[in-house]
Amino acid sequence: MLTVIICTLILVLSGLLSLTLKRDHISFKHIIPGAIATVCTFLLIHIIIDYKSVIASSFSAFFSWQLPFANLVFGLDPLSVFFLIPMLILTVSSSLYGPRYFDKHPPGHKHWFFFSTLVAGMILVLLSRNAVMFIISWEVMSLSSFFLVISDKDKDESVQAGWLYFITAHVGTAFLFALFFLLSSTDGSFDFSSWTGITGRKSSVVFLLALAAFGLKAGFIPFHIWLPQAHPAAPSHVSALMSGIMIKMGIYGILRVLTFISPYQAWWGFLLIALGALSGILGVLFATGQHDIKRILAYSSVENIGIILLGTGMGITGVAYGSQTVAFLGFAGALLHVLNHSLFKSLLFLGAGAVIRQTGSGEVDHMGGLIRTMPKTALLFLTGAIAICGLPFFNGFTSELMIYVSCLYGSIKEPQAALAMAGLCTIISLATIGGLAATCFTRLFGTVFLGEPRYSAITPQKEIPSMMLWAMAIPAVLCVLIGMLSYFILPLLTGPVYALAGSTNYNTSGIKSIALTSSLVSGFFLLSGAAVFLIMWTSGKKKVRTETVTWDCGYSRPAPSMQYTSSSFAAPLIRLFHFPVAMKKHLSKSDDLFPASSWKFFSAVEDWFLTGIYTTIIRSFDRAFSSLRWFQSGKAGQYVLYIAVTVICLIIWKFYL
Amino acid sequence: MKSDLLAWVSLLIIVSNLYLLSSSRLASLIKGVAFQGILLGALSLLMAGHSASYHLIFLAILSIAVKGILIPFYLSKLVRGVKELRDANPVIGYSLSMFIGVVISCFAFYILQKAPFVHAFVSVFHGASAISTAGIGLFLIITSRNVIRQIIGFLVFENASFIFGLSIALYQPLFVEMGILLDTFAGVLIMVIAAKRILTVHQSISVRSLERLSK
Amino acid sequence: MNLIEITVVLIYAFFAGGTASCFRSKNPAKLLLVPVISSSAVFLGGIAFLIETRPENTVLLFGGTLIIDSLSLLHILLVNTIFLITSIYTTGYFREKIKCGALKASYAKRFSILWQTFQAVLLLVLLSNNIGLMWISLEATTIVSAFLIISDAELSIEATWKYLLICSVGIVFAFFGTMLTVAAARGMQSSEGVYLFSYLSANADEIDPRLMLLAFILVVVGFGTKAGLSPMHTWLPDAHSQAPTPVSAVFSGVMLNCALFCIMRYLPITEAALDFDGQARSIVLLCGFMSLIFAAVFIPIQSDVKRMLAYCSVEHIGIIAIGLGLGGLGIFAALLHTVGHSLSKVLAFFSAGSIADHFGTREMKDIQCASHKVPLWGNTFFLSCLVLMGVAPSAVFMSEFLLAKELFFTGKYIILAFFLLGTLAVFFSMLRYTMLISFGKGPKEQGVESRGRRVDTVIVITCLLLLLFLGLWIPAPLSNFLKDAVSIIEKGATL
Amino acid sequence: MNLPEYIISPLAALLLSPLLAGIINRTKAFFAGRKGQHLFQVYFDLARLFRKDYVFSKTTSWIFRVSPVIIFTATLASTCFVPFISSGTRISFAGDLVLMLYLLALARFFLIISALDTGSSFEGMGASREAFFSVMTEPVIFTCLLSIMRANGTVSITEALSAPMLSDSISVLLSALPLFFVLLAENSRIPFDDPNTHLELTMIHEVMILDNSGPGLGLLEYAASVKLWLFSLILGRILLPSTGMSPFVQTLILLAIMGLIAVVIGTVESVMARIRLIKVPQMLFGAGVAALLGFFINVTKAIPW
Repeated sequence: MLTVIICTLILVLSGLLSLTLKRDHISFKHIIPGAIATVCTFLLIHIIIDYKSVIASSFSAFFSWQLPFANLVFGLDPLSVFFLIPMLILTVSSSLYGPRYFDKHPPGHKHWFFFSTLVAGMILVLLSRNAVMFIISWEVMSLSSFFLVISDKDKDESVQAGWLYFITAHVGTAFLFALFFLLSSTDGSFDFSSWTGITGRKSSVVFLLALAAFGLKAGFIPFHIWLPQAHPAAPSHVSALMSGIMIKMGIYGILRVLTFISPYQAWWGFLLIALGALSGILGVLFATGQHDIKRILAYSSVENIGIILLGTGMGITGVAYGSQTVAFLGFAGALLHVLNHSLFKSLLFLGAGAVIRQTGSGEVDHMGGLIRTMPKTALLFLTGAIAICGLPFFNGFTSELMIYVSCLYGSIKEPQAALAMAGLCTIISLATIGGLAATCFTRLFGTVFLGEPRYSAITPQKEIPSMMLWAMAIPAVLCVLIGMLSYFILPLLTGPVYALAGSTNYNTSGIKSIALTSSLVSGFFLLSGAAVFLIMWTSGKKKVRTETVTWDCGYSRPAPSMQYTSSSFAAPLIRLFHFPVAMKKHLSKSDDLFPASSWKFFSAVEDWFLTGIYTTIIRSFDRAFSSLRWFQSGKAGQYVLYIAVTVICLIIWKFYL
Repeated sequence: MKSDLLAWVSLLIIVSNLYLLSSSRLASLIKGVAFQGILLGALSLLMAGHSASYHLIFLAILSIAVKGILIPFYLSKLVRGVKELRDANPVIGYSLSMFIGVVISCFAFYILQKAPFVHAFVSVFHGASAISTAGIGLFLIITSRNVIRQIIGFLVFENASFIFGLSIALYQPLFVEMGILLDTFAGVLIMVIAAKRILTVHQSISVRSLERLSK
Repeated sequence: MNLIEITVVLIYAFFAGGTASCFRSKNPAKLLLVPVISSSAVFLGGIAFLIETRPENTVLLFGGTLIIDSLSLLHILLVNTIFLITSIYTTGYFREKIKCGALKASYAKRFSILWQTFQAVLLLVLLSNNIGLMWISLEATTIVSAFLIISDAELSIEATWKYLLICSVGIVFAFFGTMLTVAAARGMQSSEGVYLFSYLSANADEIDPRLMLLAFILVVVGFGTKAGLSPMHTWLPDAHSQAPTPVSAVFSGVMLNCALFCIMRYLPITEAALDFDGQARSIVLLCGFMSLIFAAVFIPIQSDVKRMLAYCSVEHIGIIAIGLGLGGLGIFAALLHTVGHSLSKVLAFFSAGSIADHFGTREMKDIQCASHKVPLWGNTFFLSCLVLMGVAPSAVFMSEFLLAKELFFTGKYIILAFFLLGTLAVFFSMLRYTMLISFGKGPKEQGVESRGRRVDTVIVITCLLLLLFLGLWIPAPLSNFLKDAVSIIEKGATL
Repeated sequence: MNLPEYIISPLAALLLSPLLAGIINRTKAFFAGRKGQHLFQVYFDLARLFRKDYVFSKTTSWIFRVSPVIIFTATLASTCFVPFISSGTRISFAGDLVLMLYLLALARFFLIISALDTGSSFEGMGASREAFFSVMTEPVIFTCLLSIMRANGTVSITEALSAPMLSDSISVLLSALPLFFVLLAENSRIPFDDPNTHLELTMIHEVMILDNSGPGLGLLEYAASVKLWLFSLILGRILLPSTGMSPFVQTLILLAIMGLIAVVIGTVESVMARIRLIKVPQMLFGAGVAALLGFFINVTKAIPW
């Protein structure tokens, strides 16, 4: 425990050190990111080796924290360790990736300071066992990520994105206030340890407040608006960290609050399933309609948070209906998906960063054929893409499988119709999300890496530096390993799941057999695939291979710009779902009979949550506020009248009412 | 006898208030307020006789000197520099203002019967004159369209505080009393200086040129 | 004469000496140095108060005319600190003008003299135990500061006029309140000390409750006008936006607090006279609530950066008043908030003023990307505004959190909701403005146009670190000090 | 001869699946009044393809070369979970349904990206439509198979398909009919796609493999017929009468049913025209509603009202 705190301090110190250095100091390239990576690696090893002792440790302040109530209490339990592990992995990989990413545009010397405070803030969020401590760490996390978002000053939209992000973060903090006050209202203590046994209607209010407070960070629909703005604006390794683990802190918060309240109400589960289905399906649909590579990934994070919510919802419903299998598998799937999503999403963001670094653009429809100049990046990106689609033998599959099995148990084995319906809804949502995600990521990978370059101007000449490739290889290897050997990840899951499901007597042999069997099948699959490949290879040795152009159906001059673009690829789907994802088309015509310039067509999917709902609310507030301007009219006489009226009103209030 | 006189002076103060409300010329406004200053001096002299306190006499002299002579003198000097129409020109017309002034004064008598603070005053007339003066002073400020009338309104409002303070003056040490007086005098003087500045910069004493800072 | 009285005399001697020395000098740069010297001496004097008064906590001076207790000491230290750093800032603020000879010696002379007088009368407000003396000195601040606002600009005259008129009307109301307090205390057995706060608060149960309540209403409206409580705050945005930056800074950072301090003096007496039925508190609470709402409504439609900061002051004064109105932990929060708000608002005004001077405009839409062109002030502006918006970890956040907690635990859910909504609305628009000013669009290839002075950098970093530190940890001595001050406003407050 | 089921089922698929396509072709020929091709013509075609040389486009990368292997293997692997002779040892676990369907999704993923790898706009269009269809078919399959599993009270599709089937005809109809629609859509049959042409109007599956040649094309064709076999087998298993027969007889009946399904497919292809692309979602949505209805009936039966 003390090790963790000391390491956090070292992190902050190394960040502070970077503040004192000159902007282009050499140590930004190696020493400071290296130090962050080393500390996190050390911490990771410490946690993995000492897992048994780490998960039960707690730590009270060595000096009294002089606010009228707050105590400095730290603690680690299986739930927080489960979030700590991917966080450290991602920090290692993004701090290895960062220095070279900035080769062309060196960041301000504050970059690594905010990076380290972001990491330290996240560690402290996981460690804190006191509400005040938690809120402060939470704000440190939001604040430093906000500064990281706006740190890319070459982009004007980063200011806008940072603004939107920070607003939502702050609204979340306001909800956190209400949430923690309500939780502490029984005995006035802000220590987590005293928050037990909250029941009845109050627990429902607590749950809803937690959903709002943490949902704004987790970014499920309708709280997602900041994600697609902030992620493209931030530097890629920061997006990886933010999308990979920071938004999961919202999930952590919801799960943490769930451990305070019992018994679970079934409708919480239904609500989560509804929200999960909404953000899963809409998130991936929005992703499919986007053009910016990082915006696509951001919306896909919304989708994956939706999947996590579906799992959590099944877990809660399972507990509420007393079905341990459903509960255990639901929670386990949700948690595992947290880990998995953090791995493959950070991999994808790092890959997107590599593409942006080499091409200087994030516009998907301008790219194409990058696989030839950047083969290794392409392979790593493909790994992430397959994993995020939840396809077998990669890690995304294992977690989705657990949620599916939870639903199967719920809809088949349990007598309650409500549970069956919840399971069915979740299965249908997951299946739809799966199909849509496959569309989204074949589209992304196909447009960026395959085919011919669409604009030769931004075609990269070479592969990214090997350091960045190694940084991407860490999550990629873990994606494959977890996919193949999910059995070994199960011990990590049991602790938090027991805490969430509120019982420890669940028999884990069933889940173990699933993990084992799927490992076996994956081995079998690999073997047979290898066999087929071998046969093809040996038989193909004697064959003649001819290289020619792609079959062009008789058209003699196919140009790269005639390729199917990502927009055309998504068009049928977008047209089908035109209600939730409206496509806005902009056509700039020239009215001449013989137009001198070509017409320009541009289409984009607008997020009507942002442009419709939120903007309307803000506009109406603005109008209302503007209509009060007469109050400050500039007339001194009128101002004196206010004073007189105030006196009279106060006297009437106090003496005559 | 003395309380009778006190009541008469108080009544005269109320009448002077009404006069201020009705006067349309800046010059007559200044005259009115100078008259009121002298009335205040008389009031405090009467009070001095009432409770045999020497420093009330000092107060009376001071108030006659400053409120009756000094400030009106400066004000009329200021008015002489005004090029535009030297009219009071209030937001609310003179007759209606008069009517409202009468209502305020009646209300002051009424409220004194009801309110908890009646025993803070020497007499009902004394209290009513204070409240009515305060109300009418505020009314003058609120309805003014030019700076001079606002100053005069403030002066009237402050006269109310003087009348009010007289009843409590006995309980304060002298230096506090003097401080209060000097402070208010200084306040009004500074207002006059500021008004002069306004006149030189804007060439006008209308408050319309002072309404640009809004929202 | 004891040691503390000697210190008081010394402090005022320094003011007198400083003021006198100004009359002779003709060099603007030297003239501006005089306030720095005298305010550092006074700062040391404040520290001396702290050391000298510690064991007893409450000390009566000069036969009970003056008083020093934890509450006033807290404010005295704050005033001295703010004046010290503002005086130092002022020398840099006028530097450019002095360089090109635009600053007249007469102006510098007037400024220095009024500046020191202003601090002297403000300190007198805090020191006075006599309710009349307190009123006199607060009125004197209006008179003195009016000439600090005024310059040759047309708008500054308008602002001065409104400041003078509205604050004077307000202060007359406060005079009625003061007199009524004495009238209410007239029924006491001994009428010796009815004009002394120490006496009134010791014998508050003998005061006529209804008269005292009326007096308190007038006091709140009167001093509240000066403090910027809504709806009497109308002069505040004008004066703050038109005054020279150092003056705006002390207005916001000090003067408003001092006016509120007067209300803090009356509050416990009224409460005690009314048998602690909470009526007096509810008035303060209502005014604070109104201020918060008005600020939240008006900040979004501002275009002048200093005006925006002025409304932000209205918001924070409102928050402090809400804390006072809540009692208990709320008062603790209010005092902590006073400290946090003063420090951060002063920084915000410094940077806003310097940025506005650099860009030659106060219109926010014309100021872009200040953190590139004037790095020190651009970044300071953003950070101090973040603190003002209540972003953790900072002292302001901590006090707002405590306040919200107290609102929740006293069951004032509606006010809590409006409090959160109001601060969010302020956050919403202020963040947009500050981000555009500090990081907005602009030609980025241009390099740094102006670097700050080293001494300014030191001030900024010290203040920001202090704010950060207070947001994370309140050391035991400070906490006890604040608790002492709380117990003066509310005896036996439960913390 | 006691091979485990997970060997027999893929073997059967490998050996017999091209026959199904042959039956369909003969049926269509019958309706067209032609003599038609040989029943084993697909076998001959495949053998010819595997003997041919490779022609690759210069645009393509390793993705294009590797994809046929992955597609074929994944499709074949998914047949492990549907029992052919319901007596051998099986790999069955909770959620094998998901693995089976996601293996098919894996195949589809690689089919799409290999099509995009060619950079051809035709193949891009086919890929887009394939992805579009899969979004709508997957929920329907899940719902159909879920109601079968619910009726059998097991969470493993292998168990569910080898055990006695649905009891009442309504449930059978409500899961078989949507599944038949899905079969047509997933295997690019009329009315969703035309397996005989890659003309613009119908370009889905055939257009995606336009640039494949030789053994690669062979693998893809083979995978397509295995997939058709897989769906027919599932459908056949659902329709199989649940009387106590010997495994051998049961397998024979199963084969007969599958042959019948092939004939029905051929008949549908002969009597129907391809529907417009925008009508496809409506049709699949209808199938989904039917499947949901089947599930609801299953659920309500179990509830003690």
